[in-house]
Amino acid sequence: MNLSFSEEDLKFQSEVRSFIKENYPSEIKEKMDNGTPVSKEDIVTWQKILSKKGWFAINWPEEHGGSGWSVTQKFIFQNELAEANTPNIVPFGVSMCAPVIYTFGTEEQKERFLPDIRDNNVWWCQGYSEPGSGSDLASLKTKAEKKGDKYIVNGTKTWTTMAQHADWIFCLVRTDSSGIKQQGISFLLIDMKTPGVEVKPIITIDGSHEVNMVYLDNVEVPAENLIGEEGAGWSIAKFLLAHERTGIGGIPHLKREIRRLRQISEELPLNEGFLKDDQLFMDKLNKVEIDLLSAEFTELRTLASISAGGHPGPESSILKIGGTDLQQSLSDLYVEALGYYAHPFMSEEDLKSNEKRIGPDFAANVMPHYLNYRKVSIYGGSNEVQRNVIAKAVLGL
Amino acid sequence: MNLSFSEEDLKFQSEVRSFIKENYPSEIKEKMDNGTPVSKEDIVTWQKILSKKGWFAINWPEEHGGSGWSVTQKFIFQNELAEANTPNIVPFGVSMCAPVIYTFGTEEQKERFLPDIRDNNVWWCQGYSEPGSGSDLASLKTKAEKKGDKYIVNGTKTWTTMAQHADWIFCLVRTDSSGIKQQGISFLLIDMKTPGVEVKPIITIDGSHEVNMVYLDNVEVPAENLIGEEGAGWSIAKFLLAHERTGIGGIPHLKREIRRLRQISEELPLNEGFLKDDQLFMDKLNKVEIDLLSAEFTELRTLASISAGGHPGPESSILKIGGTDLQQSLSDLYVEALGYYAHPFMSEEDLKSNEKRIGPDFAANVMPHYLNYRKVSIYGGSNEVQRNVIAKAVLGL
Amino acid sequence: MDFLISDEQKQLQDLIHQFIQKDYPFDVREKLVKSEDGFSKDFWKTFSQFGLLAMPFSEEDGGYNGGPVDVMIILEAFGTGLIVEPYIPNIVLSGNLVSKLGTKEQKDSILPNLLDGDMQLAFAFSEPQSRFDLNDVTTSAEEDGDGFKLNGFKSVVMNGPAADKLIISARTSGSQLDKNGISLFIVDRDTKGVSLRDYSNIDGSKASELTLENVVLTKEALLGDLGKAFSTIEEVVNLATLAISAEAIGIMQKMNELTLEYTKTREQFGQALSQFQALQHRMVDTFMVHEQTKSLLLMAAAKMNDKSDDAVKSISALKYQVGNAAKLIGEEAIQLHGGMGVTEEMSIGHYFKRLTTIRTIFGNADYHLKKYSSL
Amino acid sequence: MDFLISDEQKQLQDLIHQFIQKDYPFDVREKLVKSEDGFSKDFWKTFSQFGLLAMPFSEEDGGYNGGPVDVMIILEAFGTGLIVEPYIPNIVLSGNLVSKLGTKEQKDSILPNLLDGDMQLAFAFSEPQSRFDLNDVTTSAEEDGDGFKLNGFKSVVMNGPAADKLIISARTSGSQLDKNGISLFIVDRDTKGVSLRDYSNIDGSKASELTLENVVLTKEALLGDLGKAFSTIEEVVNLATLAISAEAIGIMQKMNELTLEYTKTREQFGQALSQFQALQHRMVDTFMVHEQTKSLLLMAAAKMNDKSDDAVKSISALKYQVGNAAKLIGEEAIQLHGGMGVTEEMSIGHYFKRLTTIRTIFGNADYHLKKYSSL
Repeated sequence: MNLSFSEEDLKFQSEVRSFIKENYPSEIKEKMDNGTPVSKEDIVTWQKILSKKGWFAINWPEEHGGSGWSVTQKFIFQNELAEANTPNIVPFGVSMCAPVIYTFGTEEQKERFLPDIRDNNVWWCQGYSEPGSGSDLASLKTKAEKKGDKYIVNGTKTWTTMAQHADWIFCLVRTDSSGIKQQGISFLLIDMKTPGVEVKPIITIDGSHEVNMVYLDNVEVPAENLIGEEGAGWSIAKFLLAHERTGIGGIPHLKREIRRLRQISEELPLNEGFLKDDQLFMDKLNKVEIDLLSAEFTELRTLASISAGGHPGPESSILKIGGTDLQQSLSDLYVEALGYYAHPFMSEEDLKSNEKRIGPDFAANVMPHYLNYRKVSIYGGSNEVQRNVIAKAVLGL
Repeated sequence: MNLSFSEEDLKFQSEVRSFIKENYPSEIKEKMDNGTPVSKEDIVTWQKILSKKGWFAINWPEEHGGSGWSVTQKFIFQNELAEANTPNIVPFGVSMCAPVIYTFGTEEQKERFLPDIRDNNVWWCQGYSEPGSGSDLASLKTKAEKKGDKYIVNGTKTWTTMAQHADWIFCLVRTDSSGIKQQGISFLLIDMKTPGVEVKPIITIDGSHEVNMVYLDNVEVPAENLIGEEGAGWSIAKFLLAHERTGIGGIPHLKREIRRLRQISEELPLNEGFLKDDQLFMDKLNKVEIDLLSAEFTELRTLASISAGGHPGPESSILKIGGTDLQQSLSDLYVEALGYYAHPFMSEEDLKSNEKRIGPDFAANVMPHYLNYRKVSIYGGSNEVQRNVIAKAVLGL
Repeated sequence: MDFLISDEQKQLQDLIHQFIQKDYPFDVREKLVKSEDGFSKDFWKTFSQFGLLAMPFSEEDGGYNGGPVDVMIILEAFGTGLIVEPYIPNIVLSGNLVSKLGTKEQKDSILPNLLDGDMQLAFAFSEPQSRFDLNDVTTSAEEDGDGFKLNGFKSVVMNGPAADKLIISARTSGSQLDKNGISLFIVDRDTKGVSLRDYSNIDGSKASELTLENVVLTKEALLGDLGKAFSTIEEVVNLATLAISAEAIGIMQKMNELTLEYTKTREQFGQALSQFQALQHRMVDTFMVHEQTKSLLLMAAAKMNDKSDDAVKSISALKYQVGNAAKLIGEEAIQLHGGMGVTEEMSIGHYFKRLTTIRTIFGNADYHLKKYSSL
Repeated sequence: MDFLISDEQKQLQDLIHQFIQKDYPFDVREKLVKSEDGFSKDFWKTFSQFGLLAMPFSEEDGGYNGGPVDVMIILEAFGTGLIVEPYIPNIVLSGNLVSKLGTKEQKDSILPNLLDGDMQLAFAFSEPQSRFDLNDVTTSAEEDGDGFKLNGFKSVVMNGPAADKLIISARTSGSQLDKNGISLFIVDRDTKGVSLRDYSNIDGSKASELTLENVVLTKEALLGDLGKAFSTIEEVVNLATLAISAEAIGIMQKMNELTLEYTKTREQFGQALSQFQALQHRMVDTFMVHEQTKSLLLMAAAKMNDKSDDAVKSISALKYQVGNAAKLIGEEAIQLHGGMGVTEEMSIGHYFKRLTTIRTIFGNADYHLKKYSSL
């Protein structure tokens, strides 16, 4: 057992750090540091910088442009990205759709879709949830009827994150309703420009437009856009959910956030001193920090075991629950840190404008962040469903 | 709304206080204050003192010797008893069996059994749980077959508290196995001296002998000892469980215990000062104290609504959960207060002897108390079953 | 001891509940929140006609002599309907200060208008560094000829945008944290040197930041005795803490009800969510927490009514527990609503936002735990 | 980075697990606990033959150069079998002190006997008021002619009843809480003026209270430099904290397993307890908490191994989390066992008792949270 970095690891770390320092555009960094919402263009710009360096699709097989890095290197890379406060990588293409394509797709599909994902030419979104099927994903009703060499798709997808920016959507659709609900589900790629696709915003309680309804009205989809066999959708979905959960915890980002909060506690005035003089608050901060250490090393143990030949399975459910609990706890601690200054509400437009904010500069995002983060224990399979998964798969219940 | 004591209430309070002061035997008080186990005789002595004054069966109908007190008076009385650290009233006769008898019994049964309970001439115990039926009480298997004017009883009862002292046991027995499990249960009183009744101790993890197995082997019980109809046992049991839970929280006792712990925190050396300098500990103490206020006023609200014509129903489940949570939290805080001195183990015999104890005088009971109090969320219908009750009866689920 | 409210109090409660049901459905509330004023001046007049605005004032001030229990009843009912009209800043805080400390002239110029619903007030007591400590005041009021000159900065002035007059706490002597030396001043919003930056809060309420630059006041602007305002400020804020706790408890009750209802209709895995035992037990817990917190509310209101020695300590016990209960009940309600809980569309998220800001207002759980310990 | 243990370490782990399965079933353990000694001197010899007693010592001291990871492996395995033999007091605390500070003569007279399992040691570092602070020492050692005279009182001397020799911390200079001025002395149990009051603990271990009345020692009794013992005491107690945390994590794992097994067989309301969703989710939580705490154990062991700067801070993070996890997992296991969980008859209650005392030993969660914050 050895948890220190080797010489090569340290060299790699400094290489990553220099690269980010030299290539992270200052105008994006400024927005990120000020809590000004970044645009689609900002995200694409940054992701393309990583693509060009070959550091974007790091988890892919090397043949398709993956990095071939060790678990330790990936750990270092993610930490450096978070430490530099770069925009989160949008996972729908690179971490969700692509693994399905290179695992289940035909050679043609791989050639057609993977390069554009790797190079950030195409923005993907995920068509899983439906109004009637939340955690009970298999109860989905969107129907794809085969007519000749096309599927005619009808249905409604919901909670589709960033669909307003997307070029393509990967969908779970029902191609057969005769068996049990897990059967007859298929995995279909749909060009968002196809007639009959309509996106309608859902505004969430933090006032932001991040998720959408996607209406599919007699959308004609070429049969060649089907990944895997007809009816293989449920196995693909399970494969993908496990992938999704492994990364969902956002540990590196949390490490940066907790350090920032400690910094804030030393700067935020409280009576004649600073917030750090409030022992009850600092106790909570320290508790979260210890919980975060637990989560980080649990993730590392899991990644190590996956890289030793495992496949992300129910362990990813543990990471998902642990990571999302922490995201929520920490976002709540920020709210507490601010006291009354967590309450003023600024819209995205206000934030983009030059108008001076109410309270400390970092305050404007704090409450929206807390409210928005209620979702993390709901999406990607609610934490209740994750507990059911662990009960069944790990405890054998 | 008015929560202050009236003039009469205050007069009553001072009457109770003087009575206890003058009549509580000093040798029993000394044992209670030192954590030396009290004997059966001690308990009976004290309960008889209360009986003689007419202050024992306070909740009974006045015709059978009840007090006719208001909710406020009962509240004051219980607080004064706890404040003076008198032995807990053993509930099996006065608070459990008697209400069943005066509610469901015949005139003959009332005359035969109630006076001896009121005057503390007979010690009762409760024969509910069985090895295979814990929280699922209705699955009990002890069989009572009617033969002429007798029942022949066979089966095993468990967790029977203080059965080793008991003269009589009230039992749930199965008189009919043909219907659903809630049917065919009857409520039967059994003289412990009857041939075929055997008591075997169960030693609990605190090292004490408080509970027992009671074996019933062809025990002949006169049919006149049946309370209510044959098969009415389940309704009686539900009635009784609600009664039991109302008093199970032990709030007055907890109030005294928390004050004592505050006192201890001012006396227990810690470095160059006292335990009270440990802010994290004091925070927990204050939190428990506030929770206790919540529980106390919830109990008062419930009692007030019962006295305004209600019947203890699902509210008693809320009180049971709240009260037992507090009992457990507070017993754990005592363990924390003592640090290492919570670990030495003294048997009941050691405690009764004059040998000097390890650590502070009050230490010897602290860990046994914590361990023993694990039971309070298990017995009287586990807290999980209480939650099921509330879900069904209050939330309509 | 009895926990029953009087017949009049019951009628008051019913009146508000009927108003909410008939006139204040969720979509009406949403329109009000998005309007320029952020609340309805018409409804405010209605509340005046209901007698709500006059409730806590003495008869000689034109009121109904209502006590803490009446305030509790009003705000708990308001909570169930998520009423956004600024009762606490106007009536519980500012009106009470005028009633307790005002000269006849001050009362005459303010209270009748306030009680009729024709004047809006705000109380500026908070500063960025003061957090929840009412004695932490750096805004200064220097004696200046026959009057005063004010300089400083006040944050979080609830109802600031609507206020015709502001009551401002300022230091006339002593150092930053001294309880002595704090004075109150009544200031028109258009006085020279007064500038307000108005803003909206996440919970639909409105507030302002207040900058005071050489604001010159006559001696008639002083409310109460010079340097002696602290205990009255504390007194009204204690009542406001009871009031906002009552509002929170109304909200919690409503959130529990909405959640129970939702889980009974929403199906997943072939059965209603409410049939899953793990969720049932959690709803039992939120139900119990609401009940237990309500018990503390009744206790604190009764102790304030009785002017009991431990009334202030009870308020801190209450607000501590409200802070915890609000977090648990709010977060559980959203979680059990799943994705629907985080949309603007459903009322549950709006209850959640208000409940979340109440966790902080007049002191969060940590603050009141510390205060409780110190009393 | 890798989390794998070596093949030798795996063999060591298997050896102990086999020993527990074959020779240390619950009823054997119960007999040992109730015996005069409270543990088995034969098994202690077996452990010596296994090489466990020599593990953490350098080769020149007759050991195997084992590091924190090896100690962790041994104690975690011990935890699963609830092994009561006094490894921590003898080996991790006392043996390590002698190994780190002893003169050649001191080592020669102690270590071979200790490693062969023929000598028992105890380390007296605690006093009633010191709680978990190793620097709080009032027991005094005055220089007395060529040697020392000791007076004072030590509490909670683990393994005191069996100990042939005691290592005692005493103050040779400075005031009560000074880190400087603490010295160690090796004292035979039958030295004049030494009196031990032996007792049993609730977890089956044994300890003593130690009174020192004018205990006259030669200068050869001094272990290490005069007044400079603190940092070494802290070092061995840190290792012991890692060790006892590992034991706790072994216990937690076993308690989770026993509980899962029990709920699968115990029926209520016509189905196995394990089929109730509310209980399933709670067992998932205890499973996760064990995993997460184990992650911190591995982290802390690795950091100690690497002599990393934040090793001590990691130990406090670990013991803080062990304190919390032990409470949750212990109490849940008993609750899910129902009545059976509180009987002496089943092993679960005995695991619970040991897990509960470990919450306190070498510092409870609060203590280590404070220590973590201060580092």
